[in-house]
Amino acid sequence: MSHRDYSGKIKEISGVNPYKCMKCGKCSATCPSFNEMDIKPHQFVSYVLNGDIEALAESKSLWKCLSCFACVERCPRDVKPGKLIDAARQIVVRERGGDYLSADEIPELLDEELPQQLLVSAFRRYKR
Amino acid sequence: MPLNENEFRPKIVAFCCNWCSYAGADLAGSSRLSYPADVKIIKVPCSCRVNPMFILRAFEKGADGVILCGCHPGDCHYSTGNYYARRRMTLLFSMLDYLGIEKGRTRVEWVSAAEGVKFSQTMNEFVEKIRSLGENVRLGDLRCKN
Amino acid sequence: MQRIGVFVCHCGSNIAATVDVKKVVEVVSKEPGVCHAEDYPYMCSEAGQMKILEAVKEKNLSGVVVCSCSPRMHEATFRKAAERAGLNPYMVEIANIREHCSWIHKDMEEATEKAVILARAAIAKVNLNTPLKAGESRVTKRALVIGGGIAGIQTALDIADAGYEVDIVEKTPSIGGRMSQLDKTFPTLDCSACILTPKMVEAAAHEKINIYTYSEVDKVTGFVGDFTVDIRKKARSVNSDKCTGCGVCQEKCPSKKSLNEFNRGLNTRSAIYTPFAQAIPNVPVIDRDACIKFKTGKCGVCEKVCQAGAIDYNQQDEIITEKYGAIVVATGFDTIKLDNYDEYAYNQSKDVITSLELERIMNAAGPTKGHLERLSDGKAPKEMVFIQCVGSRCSDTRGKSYCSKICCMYTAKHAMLIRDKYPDVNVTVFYIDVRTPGKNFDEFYRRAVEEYGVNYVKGQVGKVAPLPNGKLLVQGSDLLDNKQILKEADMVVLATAIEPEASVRKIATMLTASIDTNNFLTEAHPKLRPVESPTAGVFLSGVCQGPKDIPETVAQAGAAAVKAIGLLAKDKLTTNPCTAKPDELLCNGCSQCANVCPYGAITYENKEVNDHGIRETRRVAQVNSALCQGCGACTVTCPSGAMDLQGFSNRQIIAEVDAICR
Amino acid sequence: MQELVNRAKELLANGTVQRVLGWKAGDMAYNPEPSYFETEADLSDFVYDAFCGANLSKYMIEASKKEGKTLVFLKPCDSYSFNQLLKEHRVDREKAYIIGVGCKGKLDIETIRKQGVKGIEEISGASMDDACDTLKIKTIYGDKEVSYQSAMLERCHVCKGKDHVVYDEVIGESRDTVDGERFSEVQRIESMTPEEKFLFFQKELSKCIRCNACRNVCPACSCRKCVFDSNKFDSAQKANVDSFEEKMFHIIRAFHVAGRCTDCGECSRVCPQGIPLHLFNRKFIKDINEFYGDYTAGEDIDAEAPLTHFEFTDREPNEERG
Repeated sequence: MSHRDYSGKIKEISGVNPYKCMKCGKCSATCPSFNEMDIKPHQFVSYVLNGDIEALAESKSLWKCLSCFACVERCPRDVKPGKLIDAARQIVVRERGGDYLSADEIPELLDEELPQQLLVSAFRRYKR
Repeated sequence: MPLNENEFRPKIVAFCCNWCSYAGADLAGSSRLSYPADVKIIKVPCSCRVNPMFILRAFEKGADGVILCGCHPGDCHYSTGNYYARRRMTLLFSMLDYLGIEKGRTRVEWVSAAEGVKFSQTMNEFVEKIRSLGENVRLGDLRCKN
Repeated sequence: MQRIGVFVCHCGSNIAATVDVKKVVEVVSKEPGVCHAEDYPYMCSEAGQMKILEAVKEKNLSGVVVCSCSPRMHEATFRKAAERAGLNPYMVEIANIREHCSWIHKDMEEATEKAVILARAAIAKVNLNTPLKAGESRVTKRALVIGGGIAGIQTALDIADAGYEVDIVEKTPSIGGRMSQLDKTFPTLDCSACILTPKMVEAAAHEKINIYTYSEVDKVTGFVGDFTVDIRKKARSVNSDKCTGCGVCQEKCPSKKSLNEFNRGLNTRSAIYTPFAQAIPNVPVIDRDACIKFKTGKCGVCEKVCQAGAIDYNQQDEIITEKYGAIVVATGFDTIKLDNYDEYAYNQSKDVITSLELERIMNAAGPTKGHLERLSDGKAPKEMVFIQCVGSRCSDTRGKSYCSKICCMYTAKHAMLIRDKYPDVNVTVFYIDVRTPGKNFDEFYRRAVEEYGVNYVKGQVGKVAPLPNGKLLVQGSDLLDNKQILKEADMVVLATAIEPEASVRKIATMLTASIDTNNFLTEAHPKLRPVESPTAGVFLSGVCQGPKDIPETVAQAGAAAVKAIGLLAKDKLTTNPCTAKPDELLCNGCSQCANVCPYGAITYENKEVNDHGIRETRRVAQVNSALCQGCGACTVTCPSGAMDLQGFSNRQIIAEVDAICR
Repeated sequence: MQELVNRAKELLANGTVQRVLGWKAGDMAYNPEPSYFETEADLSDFVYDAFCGANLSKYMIEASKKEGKTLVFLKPCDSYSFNQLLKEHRVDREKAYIIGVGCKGKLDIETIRKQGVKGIEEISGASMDDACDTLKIKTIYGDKEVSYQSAMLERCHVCKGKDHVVYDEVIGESRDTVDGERFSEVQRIESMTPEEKFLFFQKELSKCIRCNACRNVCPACSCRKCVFDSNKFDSAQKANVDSFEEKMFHIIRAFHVAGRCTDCGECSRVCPQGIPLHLFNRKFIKDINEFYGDYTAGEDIDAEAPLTHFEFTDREPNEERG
């Protein structure tokens, strides 16, 4: 996938139109993980718009976002940076996953102690 | 476009409101944005002036498609006319669909005075659609046919 | 059957290059009713118009069809020509064979065929045309201004100065409006009261102006030139003629716990009160919800202390009915409620205030006598934060999608005034964009930064949290530094979005004036008719139409006045003759048409009719042709076809349909 | 039934009303007809049983013009029609004394005939006092039995409810008769292909002989002069040529009563050709409910009618139906 495609994918997953952003910075103002982040919440939008998904995918921010959704709550323009970064995270996870878990592998993984629920949700998330 | 004897030339009536869509059609004209000559425009003061009787009458007399154009919702010169037209046409079109009349023979499009391009595009699309549907038989009155 | 003349225009080569005009003439001359057909290079020229005149006279024509450019171009020209020839101007129809034909088609055969069909449709229509006459209606030479703020005052003064009677209806006890609540005004920093009160006095003293305060519009009927309005004068409980405005009653009133609306509820007032010292009229009202006399029957202190004997507990609401030719809406604005913005802690801390509240705090007559202090503990602040765009420019459901327009400037004003008067106070302004278009506006804002050292930070505030030490923790962005700022502030001022005064909805409904989704009144045309409502005879002044500052408001107030004067100066109005007309014998009296009329033009009357010998009283629709604008919504609602539209009748449109589909 | 007659006599005697609008026995047991009763003696012909399907509310338009009050008997569904007429100022509430009558579902003689019962002479079990479970039918071919429920009019299977929306007093008991889905027929047609729909309606409407019975009985179709009889639209109709030309009449008729039709079903009941005309009206009712929120014409006279009202967010006409 090209970078442009990734941008489209992010928009699709998040359901967000990043063009609505008016660059007010309320997301960064409200973010509890701001200081931990290399790319700040308000910058997510321009990274997506510029198609620089690679940088976003390799950023610390991807994993520092707590998904507290304070930015989603407070964004006055419905841009919801939290959803953007979450979408980027999903893309990375899916990509990495590849055929992370196939149905054939499951019997081997079965463990008496393992909650069924966990396995099911892991399969849902990491299957191809 | 040369006239081809075998080509189906639909009859299409376009009702346009005086304030937006008729002006939009004028703009399409002055911008030389072409659309097929099959479309003939009737000027009405507002989309809400268009009675379902007019639309059925057109079909009865041999029209193959009828399109109603008005100001965008919220922009009506009379402030509310197109909202009433929208409800009336929604119900009428649903009824025609229910009677087995081909979808797409009737259409409503909101075209502002500034949307010459949209007017021309809409008419091109509509004529294309009617051509693909072919002649209107189901709503016609056989007395009006040769 | 009409005697119709058809005139086909070449429009130079605009039409003739694509449409075989000779062929059109040849074909249409055989149409039923056509007695004359000719073509001419330029029909709109004087010589072309003469062709119409000659043919009408020679062939005794009763109808004219001109195949030419769009009726939007020359319909009026050809109607006038017909009128000169002695025909009714509405006996002319245009077939648009330029914009709708020659300009969009290339093939001559095809374009000619279409031109013929368009001409046929116009001929079929003219065959059913009837002469129409524009009606006349009288104009009452009196204007009503709804709202007594600076917009209403200015409009009233301008109309009155032109020599017309004006009534101002103001719902609060005094005129003055929001401007009377302001301390200073940008960009000159004049004292608001100093420039407003002379205007208030002038309005009150003007012999042509009559002010109804503590009054509301109850009902509006009629139409442009002839509105009838019921004004409810709410019971003041004080006789205005007797009251001397001495103020003793207010001093002695034992009920002093009511929130002071004028000071935005930051302090309290007595139950009998005038909103502010310079109130006009300087006559108090009794707030009956707070008055002990009204609540318990005991008290009556004000009556005892009033030497003029002006207190009247038995006063009732009074309805005044008056006729007006024009109505100007100047209902103004309020700030939005901040209940949806928990992150700014407005409801949690007294030290988070709106800018309008700050105006009162800064004002010498305000709750703190003009001293800048925290409302929680009365301490002087050292660190102040201003937050811009609170509720403005929000596309979510919490706020308003528009820019409130005045906030950037008043915030610069506040910041500057504070830095000037209290140099030890640090002022930080969090902004998204600083918008200062306007004469001397940007200079003003730059002065705040350059001369007064106001700290402007590009970025929004995400959160304000009250701290145990009484301070407010402000967490905001500095986007230029890519930092998150944490600041302990003593006071936070919110540049709260403004919205139209809530009462405007009711007023718009009464006036059948249209309103947008934000409750701003809609203008007749956003560019070319910005101070008129689409409803004829209704004009817009001030923020009720859209956010604006004082100079813009005053300019618009003047413009609205001129439009109203232009109307009042006429003795009679001519009306559009293409109006709805009911056939009384077919009318069912069902009221469906009245329900869809946007102008309230349809009323019902019990009327004696003679239906082919049957005489009976029936409920039948009546159309006020002065009100009807001719949209035709009623005609489609009418199941029996009793309601028809002149100039666009059912039969005319059907004739056009038939001609096209033939 | 006797209770109704007694009460009518009382109201005539004490001058409350000047006449009674009810049903009188017809020439057969199954065809009572609407009638005025001016005197006590007239009332000997009065009848109210399961065949009194006729909706009397439309007669109140003319009755409202007469001197004095008219006592009218309205079934629960009829009261919706009356209310709708009241909303449209066609009837005068002051001129009406309304006795709401109970209803256990009305019967359809055609439905009985369709069950193979021919040569009917007498029917018992259809009186309001009966259990109304089984109809015992005397025919020239011998006695037959038919279940009451199977003989009901279509509209009673999908009844709006057995509460009167307007009345002065209510006499008699009602019974819930609903055992069908009101919109199932409409849905069945909606799910057809366009060709099937067209063939269905062409087949039905070709039967139309333009006798105007549907128009004349319809309480919503109460124009002084119908557009199809006037020259207002150049629409006065001539004789049939095309077998399907009546579609214009029926579409426009349905459109004119859209948002006003109370679904009383009289059109289908009186159609001599048995065309299911209610399917037009019910389609509009279903659409209105789906597009603009549930609306029952005649239920609340102050409610905004769907076609004289709008919302900014209304759906667009071209939108594909889901």
